[in-house]
Amino acid sequence: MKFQIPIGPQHPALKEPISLRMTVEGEVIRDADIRLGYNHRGLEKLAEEKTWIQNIYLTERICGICSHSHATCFVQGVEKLMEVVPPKRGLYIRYLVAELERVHSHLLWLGVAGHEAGFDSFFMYTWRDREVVMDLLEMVSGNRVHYAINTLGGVRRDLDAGQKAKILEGVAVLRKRSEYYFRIGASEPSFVARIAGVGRLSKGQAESLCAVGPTARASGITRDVRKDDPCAVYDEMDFEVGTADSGDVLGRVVVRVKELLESYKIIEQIIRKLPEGPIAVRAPRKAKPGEAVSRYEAPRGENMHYIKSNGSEKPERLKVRAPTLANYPATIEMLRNGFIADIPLIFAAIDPCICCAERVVTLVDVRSGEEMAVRLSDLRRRAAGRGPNALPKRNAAWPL
Amino acid sequence: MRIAAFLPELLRHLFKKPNTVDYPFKKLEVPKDFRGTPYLQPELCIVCKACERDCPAEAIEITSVSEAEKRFRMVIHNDRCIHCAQCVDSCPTTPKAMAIDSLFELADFDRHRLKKEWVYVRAVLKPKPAAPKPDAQPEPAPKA
Amino acid sequence: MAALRTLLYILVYPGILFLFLYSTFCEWFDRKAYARLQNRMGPTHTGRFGLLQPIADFVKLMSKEDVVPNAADRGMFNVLPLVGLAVVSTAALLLPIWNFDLAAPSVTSFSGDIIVLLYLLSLPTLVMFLAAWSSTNLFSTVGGTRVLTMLFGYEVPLFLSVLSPAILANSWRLAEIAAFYQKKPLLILPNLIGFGVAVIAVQAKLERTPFDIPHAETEIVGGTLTEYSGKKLALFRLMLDIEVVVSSALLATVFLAGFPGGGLLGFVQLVLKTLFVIFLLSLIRALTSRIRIDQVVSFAWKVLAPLAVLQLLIVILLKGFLK
Amino acid sequence: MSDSDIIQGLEKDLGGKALELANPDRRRVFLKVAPADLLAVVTLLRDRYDCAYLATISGVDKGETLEVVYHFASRAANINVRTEVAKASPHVGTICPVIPGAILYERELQDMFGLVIDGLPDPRPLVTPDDWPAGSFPLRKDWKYERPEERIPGGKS
Repeated sequence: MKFQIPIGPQHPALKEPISLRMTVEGEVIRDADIRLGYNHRGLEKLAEEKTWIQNIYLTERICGICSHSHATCFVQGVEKLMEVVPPKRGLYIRYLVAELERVHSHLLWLGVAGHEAGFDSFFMYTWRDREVVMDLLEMVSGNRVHYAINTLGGVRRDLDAGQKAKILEGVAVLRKRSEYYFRIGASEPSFVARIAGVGRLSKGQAESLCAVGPTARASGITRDVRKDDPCAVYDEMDFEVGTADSGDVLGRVVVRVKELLESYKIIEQIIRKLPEGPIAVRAPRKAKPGEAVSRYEAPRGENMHYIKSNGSEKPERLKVRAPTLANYPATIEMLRNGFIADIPLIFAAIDPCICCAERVVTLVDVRSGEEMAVRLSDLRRRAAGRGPNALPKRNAAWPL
Repeated sequence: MRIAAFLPELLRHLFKKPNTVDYPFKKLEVPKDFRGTPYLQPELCIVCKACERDCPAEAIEITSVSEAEKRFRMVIHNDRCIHCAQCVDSCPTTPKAMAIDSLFELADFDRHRLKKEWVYVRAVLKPKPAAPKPDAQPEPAPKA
Repeated sequence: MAALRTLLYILVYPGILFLFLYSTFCEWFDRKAYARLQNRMGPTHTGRFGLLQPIADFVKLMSKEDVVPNAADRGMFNVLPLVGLAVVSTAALLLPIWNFDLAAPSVTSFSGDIIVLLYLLSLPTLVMFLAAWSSTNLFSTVGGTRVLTMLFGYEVPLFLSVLSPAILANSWRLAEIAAFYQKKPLLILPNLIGFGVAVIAVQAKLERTPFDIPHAETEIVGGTLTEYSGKKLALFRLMLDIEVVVSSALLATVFLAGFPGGGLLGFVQLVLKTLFVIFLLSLIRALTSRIRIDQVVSFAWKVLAPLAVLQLLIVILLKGFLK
Repeated sequence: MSDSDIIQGLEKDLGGKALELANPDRRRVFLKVAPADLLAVVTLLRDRYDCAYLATISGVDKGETLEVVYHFASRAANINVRTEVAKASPHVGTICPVIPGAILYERELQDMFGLVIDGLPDPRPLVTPDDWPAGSFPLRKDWKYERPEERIPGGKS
């Protein structure tokens, strides 16, 4: 018996709305389809109406978890357009925050992977330890989530000696914990049984479907913007690109843990090598006409911003490509012939950030959302009124 | 592969104090540079409107109350504010008229109560070389 | 007098009232232990140490809106929570806690009550399946088929391992089995393998991690109980809580020598022994991640069933040796 | 492969097909081709320049024309291929046969810019809702979003 299971737009495994439609036979998935558009905020259009400075904060809000990555990617590009070269110390602090953010994102992902596999203790412990790096980020930047440390021409906050010592301390704790989680993750039998061999993606498939980030690296592709297109700081750092050949969820766990350990290495190097000097230079308000392509290795994979300027205070066009969107075609391939039980794991393994991937249509922005109190009875009446004459989402018929 | 690899860690924590912060009852201290809520020190403001121009969330609104008295009204819409502290960075005066405190418990049942309002007379820009030139013309006005 | 005593037995201790209070306490204990194992707080603020939290949850659910899907089989859908609750409460009456006479069988304690109890404990699983099936939700349907698939896995090892101590005690009556092990406490030791198997099988029966597959919320939303809400969900949760108590009390009776000592001492023993079993269940829950349905069945048949058979073999050999 | 190698190689391989070829920054190559040559150029990039990885496709509204920029990335450089079509008949051929991973970007372009991607295997809308008005493309410059006036319930202002 073939039937369709709707995963989303509202589903406990998805922290954000997206619609996956699985055609299953018994417990085996035969086909998968993906439908986006539930989380659009029209950022690309909005960016054309905001100044360069305002856009830093706008791009920061593309994603909550890797907020620094989009802002950095944007700032890198705009600095190129403005022909501003930030001072070394500023760059070092910028990429220090970037690596701390990578640590926080990967620890978060480890917990989520544990949760999706029903391993809640693992989830609780990793998230407990993630608080260490969250506190460090809060100390450095002044906020836990939106660090807002980037500005055109450098960063906004300096590091003092006490903060440096605290970061080193925190990193030492985290390294020990990460190594422990690696051992647990690789030796708890029920966990390994769930993730080994699940969601396989061969190297050829990963290449042709343009997968990025840990998803691609777990399939043996050594693509990492930090190595291939090193911006400013990374070519002075000693680190390796973590890869795995198995191409399954276990491989993606391994890649992320390896990246965690490399990030600790980079953070320590940055702190040790941190040069003296100013943290920012003044940037002009207008950029020269031109275009720039900016790439940045976010925790989930490569970010790419295409920025076009027309010489005014505002960008002519800002194209944002978030890593999650690039990984969707690969995800569909991974889901095929898997089990229903593997859907959350496979989907979580690309570390999806749906609000990153969707940012295009202007539907409702923060200010226009007209609020009103809706009584439950009203809601029910509306739902009943929707009935047969309302326009459903395509393919959204209830399958039974 | 070991059976029950996680067991020692779990048992070790059984009688330890939970790591959870019992939040509304006990509070953690925020770091000293925490970006909380922006506020205005009206005696320093020269009404250059740099903060209004740069605010990404359009949360700052400066209107003129009386042209003759040089009296202005500034509203900070904390319901829109994204706490980025760009207004503090943009503020050209020394010491800065815009500042940020470490308040973070702002939730309210009414959005109107989140808006903070100041009505003040524009400060005279002291002839200091360090201060960058603001956008509005700094014509000296008698202080009330 | 006997009638009054039986009425008291049914309504107060260890009947409905006690079961309700004790099962909420056990849920609190389970949640608290699980939380502490994960370095969390668990219920804290409702009542002292959050003791009243499960009751507060129950009351809150009872007051929530009750939705019945249009496509559901209304009769079945509505009656199943009550059936489930009745079944597990009946099962609780068979436990040799207070009102039994070793010499004379009675309505609640007779030869073969262990079999009846085991079958009564199988019924909630069937109720869950029927509930899932009659709500016709897709996720429920998948959950329901998973419930039944799992039943084929754990039921045989559970029966084998629970019956082994009975064979050794040479009785099919719970009170007599408990009395046998009270007399010869050392004979508890040979049954340890069976105890392990039974704890794991009970974990599967109760659908707790790693066997929470029928209601794995990250895969199939709420699974079996997706469409249930309000009062019915509250009753189902109460049913599951009572099932935890009854199963752990069954294991305590069969493997841990029951609850001797009459009213008060028996009560203390009941609390201690069931809490011990529930702690083991919580520990397993904290220790493992959810496995797949095919892995459950193969684990049950490749590991649990052989171990249960081994236990049976040990018991039979031991019995011959003792004679 | 250095930037100058890529530029020289492309000049030699493409000949007249390369309408513009620039190297404005380190590891950034911009190339302009005619829409008709697109598939051939993409195939060449994939086979000869290690550009199997398509980072994304950007659309730009340039008034009378629509520009489509294909951002490829190899280990050595980031090669951006651009092509321009008239707004009156915005037809571009699909590159999915060569780069299967391009499908989502091409579907997004259809939704956002009203480009018609010929030969797309799955031309359903990707991001716009089903009841989105036909013929309105949000990222074109002539599409304006009118922000409704902010209304806060419960009181003054």
